[in-house]
Amino acid sequence: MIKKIPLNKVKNLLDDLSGDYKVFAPVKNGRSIIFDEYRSDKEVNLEKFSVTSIKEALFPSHEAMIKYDYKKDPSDLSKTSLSLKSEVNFDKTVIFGVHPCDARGFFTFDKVYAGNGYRDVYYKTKRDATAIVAITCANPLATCFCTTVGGSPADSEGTDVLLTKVDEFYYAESYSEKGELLLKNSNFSSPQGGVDNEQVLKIKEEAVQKLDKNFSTEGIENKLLKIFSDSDYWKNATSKCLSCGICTYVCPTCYCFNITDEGVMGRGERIRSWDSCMFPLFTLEASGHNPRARKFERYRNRINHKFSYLVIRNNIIGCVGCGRCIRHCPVSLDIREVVKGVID
Amino acid sequence: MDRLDILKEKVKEILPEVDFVIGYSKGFDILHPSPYFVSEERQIRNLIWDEFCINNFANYLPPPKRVPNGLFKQDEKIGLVVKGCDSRSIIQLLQEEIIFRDTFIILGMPCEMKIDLKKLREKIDIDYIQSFNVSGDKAEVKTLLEKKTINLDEILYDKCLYCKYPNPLIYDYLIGDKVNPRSREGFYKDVDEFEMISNEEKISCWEKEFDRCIRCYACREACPNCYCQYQCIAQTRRPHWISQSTETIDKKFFQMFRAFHNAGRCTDCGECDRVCPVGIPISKIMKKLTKEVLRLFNYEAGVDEKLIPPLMTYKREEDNIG
Amino acid sequence: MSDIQKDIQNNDSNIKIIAFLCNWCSYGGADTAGTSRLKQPSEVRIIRIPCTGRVNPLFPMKAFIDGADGVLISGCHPNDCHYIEGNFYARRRLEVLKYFIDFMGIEKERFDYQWVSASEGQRWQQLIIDFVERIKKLGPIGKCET
Amino acid sequence: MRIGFFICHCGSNIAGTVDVVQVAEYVSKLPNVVHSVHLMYTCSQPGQKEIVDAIKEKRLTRIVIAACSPKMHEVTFRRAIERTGLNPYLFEMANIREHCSWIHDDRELATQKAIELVEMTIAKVARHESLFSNKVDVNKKVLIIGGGIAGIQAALDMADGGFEVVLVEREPTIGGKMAQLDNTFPTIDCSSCILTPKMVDAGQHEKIKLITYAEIESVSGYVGNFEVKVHKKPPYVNYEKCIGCGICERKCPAKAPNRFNLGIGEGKAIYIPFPQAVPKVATITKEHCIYFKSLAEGKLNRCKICQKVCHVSAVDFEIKDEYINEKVGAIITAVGFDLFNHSVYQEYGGGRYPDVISSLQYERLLSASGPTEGKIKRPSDGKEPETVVFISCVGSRDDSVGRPYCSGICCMYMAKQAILTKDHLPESKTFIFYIDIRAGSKAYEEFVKRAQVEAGAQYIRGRVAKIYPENGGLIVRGVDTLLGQQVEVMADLVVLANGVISSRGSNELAQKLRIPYDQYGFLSEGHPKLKPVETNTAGIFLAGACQGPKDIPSSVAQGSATAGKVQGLLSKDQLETSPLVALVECSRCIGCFKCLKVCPYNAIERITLKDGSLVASVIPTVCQGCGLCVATCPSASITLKGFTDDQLIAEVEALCR
Repeated sequence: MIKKIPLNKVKNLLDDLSGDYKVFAPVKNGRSIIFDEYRSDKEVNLEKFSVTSIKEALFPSHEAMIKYDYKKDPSDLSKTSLSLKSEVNFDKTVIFGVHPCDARGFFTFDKVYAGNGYRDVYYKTKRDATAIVAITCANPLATCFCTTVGGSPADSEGTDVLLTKVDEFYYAESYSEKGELLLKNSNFSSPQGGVDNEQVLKIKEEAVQKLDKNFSTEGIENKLLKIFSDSDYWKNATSKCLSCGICTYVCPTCYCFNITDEGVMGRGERIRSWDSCMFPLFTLEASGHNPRARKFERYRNRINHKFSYLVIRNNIIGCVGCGRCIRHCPVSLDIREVVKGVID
Repeated sequence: MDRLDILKEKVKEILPEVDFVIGYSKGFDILHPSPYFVSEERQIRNLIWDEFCINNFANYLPPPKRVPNGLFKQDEKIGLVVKGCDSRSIIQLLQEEIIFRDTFIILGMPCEMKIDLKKLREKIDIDYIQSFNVSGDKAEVKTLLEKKTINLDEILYDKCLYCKYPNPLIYDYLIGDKVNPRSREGFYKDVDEFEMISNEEKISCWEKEFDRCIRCYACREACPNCYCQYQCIAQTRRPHWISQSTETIDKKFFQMFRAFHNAGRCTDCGECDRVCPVGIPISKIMKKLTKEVLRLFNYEAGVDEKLIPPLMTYKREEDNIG
Repeated sequence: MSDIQKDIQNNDSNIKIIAFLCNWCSYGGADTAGTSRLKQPSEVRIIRIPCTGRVNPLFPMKAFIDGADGVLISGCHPNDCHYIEGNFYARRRLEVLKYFIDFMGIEKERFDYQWVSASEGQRWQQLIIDFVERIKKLGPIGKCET
Repeated sequence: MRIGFFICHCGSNIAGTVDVVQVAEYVSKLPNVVHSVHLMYTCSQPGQKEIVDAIKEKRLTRIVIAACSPKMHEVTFRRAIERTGLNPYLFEMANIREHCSWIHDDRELATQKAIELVEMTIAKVARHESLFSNKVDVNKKVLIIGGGIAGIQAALDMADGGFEVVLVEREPTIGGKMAQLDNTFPTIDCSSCILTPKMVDAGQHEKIKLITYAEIESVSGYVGNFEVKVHKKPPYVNYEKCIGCGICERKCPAKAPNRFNLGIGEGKAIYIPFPQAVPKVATITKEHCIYFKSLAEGKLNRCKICQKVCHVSAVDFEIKDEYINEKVGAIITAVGFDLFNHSVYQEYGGGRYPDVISSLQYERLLSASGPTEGKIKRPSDGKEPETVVFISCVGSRDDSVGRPYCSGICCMYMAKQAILTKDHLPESKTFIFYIDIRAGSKAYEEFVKRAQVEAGAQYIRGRVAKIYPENGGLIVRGVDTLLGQQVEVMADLVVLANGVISSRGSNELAQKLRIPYDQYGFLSEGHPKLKPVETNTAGIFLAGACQGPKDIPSSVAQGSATAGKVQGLLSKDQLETSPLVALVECSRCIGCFKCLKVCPYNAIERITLKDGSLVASVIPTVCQGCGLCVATCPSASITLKGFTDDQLIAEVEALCR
């Protein structure tokens, strides 16, 4: 199905949708644009690149897995019963205005949390209830490299609706039933009288042209394994890294988490919160031993995880080329340079 | 000879003495120079020096006593490019005996100014930057989409606009001529103004700011004074100071105690603020503390190596505590 | 009815105040007030600590974050510290803290530190009456909710 | 974890205000609590037995007792718990009496507060760990500060018990105020006759090291191991050589006020305080000495007559300040008192009338070894007075001069002085203006009667409004409140009963010793009833009037009492140190050593771990448990046992829940 919507009706659309769905969109927060739950008093910005990725919608920075409560048996004080409550979120959700690379990010999550092996109920439930509306990325940034890792700025894979901006309209193409349902909203009109499929195609092609292929991912998983023990390479490549968690937290595919119990006096929550393999605590063992105590080991793991382990195990590159980790890195550490160095 | 050429020559001169020298090289665009570790002579030509070279390399100085993070080996000797503001961080760390003077060589860079990308972004869409040229007190900025002339004073870091110490206070070699300091008058203007607003406004302001914090700890990792590394109480489970949740209140509490750990130690280098991916004005919090420390103890951190940080000492009769 | 009794009776608010008291002076001062049956409003909860120097400024911060409406720290008078100089360090830290929390949206009036010796039961009583009144005027602490 | 909770009724002290049944009921629902009961008196024998039995029967591993202040009975309960074999530190008290039931009237609010205080304590106790003491060697020497009767008594008792004593006295001689007295109440026995033998004993005892004309410079260390620096002021006479012959004093041309006689009569720049002084040595007062005065003025007058006449070459103008370091295991503070300075009383002449004198000056007039050789001569003209008026409560029981307390001894010494006046001058008349007569001790009331009946002292109840000179005498105008009329007495001599105040410099000393003092400057005992001679600082004790006004019998009793306490302390070879000390978790220490820099006791050292990293470590026997290092450590790598971060956080969280 193909429809169109004038730019000035997008807000109406979002207000409509937020009646039926939980809507996530890139909203302005302070000076930054982040993905957050949409409310009509929030300013949506579909032009810029958001700092955070949309993974927050399906993989919140923290979520309660269970609520626990210890209760005493009044007849025998030494007996205690434990009540556990687990709430899984079934809210119908629309993620609106993502870049195609972000939408692809969930493929990695799907493999890990909703694949053939383990099924993570918290993620999977939300994923199934979610529709994604992406926007063709007409002006990629200097840090973008989606085409290098198999994506495209006009990629429709993983989206339910793809919007492409042409003059004062977004042209909307649906790619699934969920998408078609969304396009039934009255703010969309049928494309007659001005639809120019050619024009949309041209915009998409131009966007692709704007991006260089930085390196070839052919056989990269084995190249990485081969260079694994070349500590000097990794040390040199990562000496400026600060071990902060920005790259992993803004990354649309990083899915690691930490589990902690947060409670007072026998009552509380078991939460999971984002964790970052860049933190030394990430692999610290109870004995005090840390297999990845040094930052080059941690960074090496991050690269290997994305470009080797996931490829070997799940046949997917765990990087969508959104470039956030480069853009927001405090020391402008460039993942492309590091991977290129491996290939060379 | 311009400062960069002198620097390159000096790096070449000291390179045999050290394992490497930390300077700046080009990053993914002209606005984002990146720390550059020079260990071979051929790398020297990649060094750059411009109004975007901002990182505080004091952060890379090794804590030689305990190195769980394994940044450097204890026996490594390094050289590093140090601006006036960065030199205060080094003095602070020396004062705390966290680093030792004989393990590094300071190439002191007198510094005219640095451009605050957050301010620049308000003026022009820097995602598509093409060129940036300074002439006099203005800058010609060109992006893919537009071209603008911007007054430099509008886009400098606050710390540069009121820079009292543009020349390093401690160095082994001074690279080029010293530059004139600016007046400190007005440095605390934003803090003063914030103090005047109502408490409700303060609460709602911080609530909005910390709402978007992603708890990535970049502020901490970029801070030269935050050297607790993985013992930071933000993540330790015992003592359980703080929940691992990303509720706004927890994120605010984290920043409050990180700030307070820096009371009397912070040199207003602004790295925490700069690195924050979601633009939380952390330096305003830090400036509040430096302002109070100045008022109460007449003390500026990182200026005199011989002094004791004010919260590590006391007077029987305090001058400004009644 | 005396003013003190009136203050105590007017006690319907839901204010929570946490006081950290040094074991050697102020905790004893509060004991002295109790032994002398010096009536006080009931909002204050006392946590015993060895010395005001033990007070990591994070404790009052944490108390406010957790929802305390007021925090009071009290120890030996300057020069009288049981541990020589703990209260001198505390004085500096807590003074900075007072202005800092105000900046972060916790009115500085919600926080106080005072010196009360073990013999100053009456002083303790008056301090509590005044502090509780002050906090009641401010009302419950402004919550920072997401 | 199995927590047992016991709440105390304390008769009606707690249960009268707090619903203890409701608290016990509530607490039984808290996590880990397996036993929750209320008891009438937890501290009593049956109460303790119930606790002990419950620990055994219910296999309790943590104990919380909600009762009085832990300062009252923490030790009692620890001992009881220890008897069961449970570690005594797995225990915590909730103070619901002093901090709750006694200060509130509203039962509901007090009960709610008690519940919260108990919850807080339960949260804390759950994070307790078993703690064990360390042992530290004891230095078996005692320092006694102050050589008055209390100090002398303590010194002799200690020395007789076989312990080494260092006795430090600020004046050139020991003896204190008692040495200045003529006779003592209520027996009218000669003060010096009973004191000087003790002074001589103290001076000659082989176990007592006497350091006079010296003050305490600094004190460090802790019970069992104090290090004291004594500042010996230069007397310009070598005390070792001086034989106390007194020829220097006789020949000295420089007149000076007589200090021992409180300015009555003349003294010399070089002087021996009094004939029975111990040590009997001469001392030069620099400010009156002709040589030193001329030296200060830049002139050259080499008087030095004393040096020339001294047979033993003891006079030495080159003596400098000397600092003596002593290591002791305990310290007894017996620094005595001073008299209230009556010059603030303008109505009594503000010190302007020579014949209005202080009681202690009068003692010197009465004393056979005083300036008048025991003849009562009034200072203005040396005439024997016919009418002597005594005024009580000068600087006592008077809020207007900040002295609301009773000095305790004045009523008695006024009676004594009235009796002695009659003895010396049988024709004289004495009047005593008083507020109340306080004579509450053995044979005291009878003694006052004796003054009234035998000595004919006329007691007038009322305050004196004004004293003014007239016709060479003094008119004392006051009111007799019993008769309700004005009275005027023409007096030849007025003696003021100056109140007792804390000894000058005693507060500075208290700061050095880290012991508290009250608002009047008297040093504070550990507990007004149960620890009258201990202080809150382990190893430091109080004797005599430095703790509050006291007469001689009480001061002597306290001197002996401290000696008993200290002997008990020093009879052990090793002391158990408190386990409530700091501990560095070395695997977490980041090696910033901020802790080391702030530690007041130098209790933190640097140690090297196996991996070569340098970290901080606490010396547990030196640590006093103040927790300053814990609050300073940025990475929370130091814990203070018994007051860990986790425990305090748990308390805060429990309260804020």
